[in-house]
Amino acid sequence: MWSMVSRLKREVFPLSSTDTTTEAPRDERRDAEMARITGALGAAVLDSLVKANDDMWIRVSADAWRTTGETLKSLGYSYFCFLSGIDWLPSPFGKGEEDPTEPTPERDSTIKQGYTGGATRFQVIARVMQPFTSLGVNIKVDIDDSMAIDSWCSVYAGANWHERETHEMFGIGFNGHPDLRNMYLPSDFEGFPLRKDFPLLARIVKPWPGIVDVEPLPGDDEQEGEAS
Amino acid sequence: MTMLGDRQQLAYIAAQAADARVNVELETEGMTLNIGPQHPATHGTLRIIARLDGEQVVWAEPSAGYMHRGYEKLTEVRTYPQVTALVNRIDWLGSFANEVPFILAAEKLMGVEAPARAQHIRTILFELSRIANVSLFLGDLGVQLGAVTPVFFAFRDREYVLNLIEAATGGRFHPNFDRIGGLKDDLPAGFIDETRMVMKKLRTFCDQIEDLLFGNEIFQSRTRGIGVIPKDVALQYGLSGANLRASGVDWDLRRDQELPMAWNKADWKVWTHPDGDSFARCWVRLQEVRESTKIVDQLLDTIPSGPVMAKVPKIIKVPEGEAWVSTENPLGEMGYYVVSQGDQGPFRVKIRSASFNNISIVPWLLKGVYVPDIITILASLYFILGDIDR
Amino acid sequence: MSSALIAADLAYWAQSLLRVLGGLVAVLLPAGTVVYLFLFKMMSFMQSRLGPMEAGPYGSMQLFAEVGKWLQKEDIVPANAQPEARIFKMAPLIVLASTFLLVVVVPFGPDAWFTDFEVGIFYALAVSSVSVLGILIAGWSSANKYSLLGGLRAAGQLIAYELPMVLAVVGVVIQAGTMNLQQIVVAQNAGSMFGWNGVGNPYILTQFVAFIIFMISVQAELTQTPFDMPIAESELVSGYMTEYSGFRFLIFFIGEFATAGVFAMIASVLFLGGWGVPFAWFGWTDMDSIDNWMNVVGPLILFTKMIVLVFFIMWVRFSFPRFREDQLQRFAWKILIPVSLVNIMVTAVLKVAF
Amino acid sequence: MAKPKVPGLFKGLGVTFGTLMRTATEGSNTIQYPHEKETPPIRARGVIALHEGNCTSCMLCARSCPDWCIYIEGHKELAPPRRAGGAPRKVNKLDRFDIDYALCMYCGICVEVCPFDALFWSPEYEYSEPRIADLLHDMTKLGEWMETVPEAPELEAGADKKGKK
Repeated sequence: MWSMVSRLKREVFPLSSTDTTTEAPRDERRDAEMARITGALGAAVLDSLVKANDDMWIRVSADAWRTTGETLKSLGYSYFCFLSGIDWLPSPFGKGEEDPTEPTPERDSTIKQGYTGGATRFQVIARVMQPFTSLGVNIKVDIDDSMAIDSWCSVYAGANWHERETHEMFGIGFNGHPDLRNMYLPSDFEGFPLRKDFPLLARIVKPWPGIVDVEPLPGDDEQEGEAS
Repeated sequence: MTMLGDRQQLAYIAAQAADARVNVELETEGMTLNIGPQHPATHGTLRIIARLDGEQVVWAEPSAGYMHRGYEKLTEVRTYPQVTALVNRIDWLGSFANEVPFILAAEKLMGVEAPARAQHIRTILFELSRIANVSLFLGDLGVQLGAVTPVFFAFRDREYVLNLIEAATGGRFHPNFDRIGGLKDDLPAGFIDETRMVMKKLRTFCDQIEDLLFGNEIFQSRTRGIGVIPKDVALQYGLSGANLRASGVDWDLRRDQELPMAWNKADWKVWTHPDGDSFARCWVRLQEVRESTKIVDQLLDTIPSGPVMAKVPKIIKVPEGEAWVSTENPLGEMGYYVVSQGDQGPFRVKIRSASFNNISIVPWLLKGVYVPDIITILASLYFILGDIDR
Repeated sequence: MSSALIAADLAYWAQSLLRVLGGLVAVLLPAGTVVYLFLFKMMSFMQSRLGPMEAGPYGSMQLFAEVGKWLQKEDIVPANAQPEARIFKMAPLIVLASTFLLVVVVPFGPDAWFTDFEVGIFYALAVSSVSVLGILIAGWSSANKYSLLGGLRAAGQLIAYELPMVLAVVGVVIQAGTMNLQQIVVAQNAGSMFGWNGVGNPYILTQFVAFIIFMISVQAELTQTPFDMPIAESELVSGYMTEYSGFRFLIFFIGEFATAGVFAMIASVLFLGGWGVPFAWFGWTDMDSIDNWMNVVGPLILFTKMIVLVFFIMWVRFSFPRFREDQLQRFAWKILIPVSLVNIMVTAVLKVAF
Repeated sequence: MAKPKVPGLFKGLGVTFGTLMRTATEGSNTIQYPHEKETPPIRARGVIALHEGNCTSCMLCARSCPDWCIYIEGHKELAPPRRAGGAPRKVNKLDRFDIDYALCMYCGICVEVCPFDALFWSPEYEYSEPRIADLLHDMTKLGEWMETVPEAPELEAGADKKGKK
């Protein structure tokens, strides 16, 4: 299989002419690859997206998560790149850049998922790659209220630490993971730091220095005191 | 090859266990040795919990997180220019290289591309930071294995590279020079000639290190056959960079992936090594420094003239979308998965750093080795603490 | 031996005082020179830097500054070592004591010696092992896992390298026909090679293999790179010295370099002709005919030879990475010991033949 | 390889001895710091200097600072009119401009965003303090650094000269 892949590489990437790229053949390459993936995964794929000259995304159903990994690995995506989570809730705290004397602004709290959509607040995203061709696919999966999903440890050994990190940062469980201890935080830490509703204290305890603090002339109105 | 390393290790452990069972009355409890968080070999604060039988490791696990700075959370409250200043602290030895993939991802989302001159200079600085990073590895390798001199050579010659980076960007360690749409400024006059001279010095440095360390029989006996990583295991764990190429995988993102950078304008070689042991990893890195000096030399000849900044608005708002860009950083594949929701700052940035994956293979790798080999293996895997913990 | 100590007609206490002072000079002077010349300056120059430059002209007073610094530091005993604090505190002294015991038998001139043992080299090899005890005690009593590993490594290593060292010396002893260091010196300088006595008969020429083995063993005995696993700062932090601070660390430190100097002296006595110059140059034939000024020049000659040997020890130390513990044992038992045994055999055969 | 093979051990000894001789004859690569000093490059980001007259307290730098280490306070003042006979202008006058160098991470964003050229980089680096609170540089101290601000360097051949300031 290695030899096959490397031959493919030589055909597609002649080293000397990489700068004279044409859009069309590369799209075909990703489209074909996507067709191969969706064909192999069948009904597990809920949505897919190919961005020309860029990347591929698929969203799979949660119960097919482990088989997705296995299938992709058998399709040549043997390089495990990363696995992480996304919390799609807009931050209720903003950036901490507002005047504390003003009333707190209304914040939009509608959840708006990214590429390939989604139905839940949390998603797990993983990326695997085909070595040599450098084609990669981003796989997303919705995490429902059970906040757990199958582990990829047995498929990609490298997923171990990534799942541990995702577990402690988002509170997403991984069924079948051998050891979901915290990596970074103390074991009795409460809360999940990368969730959007976890405040970043550094931006809350200190007042924002960007508030305009220019005293107006004694005779001026308050409104004119704003900085130019 | 695939199973060989694993089987050797398992057999070794099994034999040890059998020995222990025979001498029941002599059987002793294993000793748990904490290597780190403060330990000279864990440049930074990595902690390795090793259970030892004599000096042999029965079980070992790294425990990271003593330097976790929460960059993924911090990026959510920062604008894109501010994130750039932040991310070059991830791998603090090759800092400019950290900025590039993030900027490229943002540029991809915005649909802008840096001018040719900026791409060229970016690539030069990228390779300079690789040299600065990996040359320190070559010196540090000596210290880890007990040779004191190479690290001073490394600091000596790395200083020239840092001076170059400082002259061009203003920052020795944290350039913060890359901008969405190009570079902050053009190169100062005299940079090209200076760089040529420095590259010559770096090549001499590589020769010296090769003579002093790589050719040394003691060094070879310490590193050859130690910590063998087979090809498919390396891929599964997501090892990247020289660690992957030392296992015989001929894959370099600089060559095999198309990015608006200038690597393909130079003629250079991707080195691989079939062995997958510590020596192979170190050797591949040595060759990489040499190739980098070649890349820099060639790119210096062909810098196109023109502006270094594309037309971008002063206040940067990145349109909605998601983008993944990774580059072949000094430590391996460094990538950013940037999710934008049309704000001045990113909605979520997943930082995929090379050392995190590279070091996650350590529990697998350390079974059955001796205490000195822990150091060899850690040194040859080459991690930067900031790159593990982020 | 004809004459006794120079000041033989002095009172016993005065003699003792002189001996003690002489011993201090003979240990501390080489140690200071070695530290300044090699650790501070040669190492720095090999690494493209200048080393200490501030204290004294060209940094020559740096060692005094360091000593002052160490003496001011607190003498810390780790909490877990408290029950055996006495033993913990004793360890560095044992190491230093072995150095002083070693220097006792080194001859510095025809009449300049501390004691004149008939079995001097045997004694020297025996007391040099005393330092192992100190190191083992230090490693064990520190109540620190790194120290323990370092101490055990040191014990294993020093025992493994004691043997080739002894065997290497046996070649010299066979050739000289005596164990008295003074007579070994005389035998080399009064000797001749195939009738030509221009350089005497330094045993480095005839016993070159033994010399190499002896120097390798010295390197291991001194725990210098490539055999510095007991200290191994990148693995075991600082091995058996990890928990020591203040002047106890200073004693370890001085002991290390003093022992390097003393071993280099013994090596130059055994292989380079010691304090002597070839006797034929001045028409001397035996001990009694040597001019008295050799008692002044002799120590200087010995000192020069010592510096040359220490240069090699340190040069290797600053250039090489270190072995692994098992490789070191394999090297000692599978290479050095067989080679030195063969050397003894060949020497014995040749001795009988000629 | 036509050269005879030298064992690696001796090659290594050769490298260190060669360096020893080179250091002895050509001098070392180090500098005896307090006695002689290296001049940093022109662009080196050593310390931020403030040209007080240019500052309009617009807060852009304080807002763009990633770790919020710039503190600005000001008040409005009447300045003489630009042209004779015009109405007096209202200008913002600085009361306080502090940069906390204990927090600053020397990213240079503030200097870059300043629309009125009030902030500059100076390559000076010798301002360490025994007390961390002394690293908070106030307006006068930041103004003193202005003397050390160098001219911008010439650009390399092929650069777009009409680019930025």
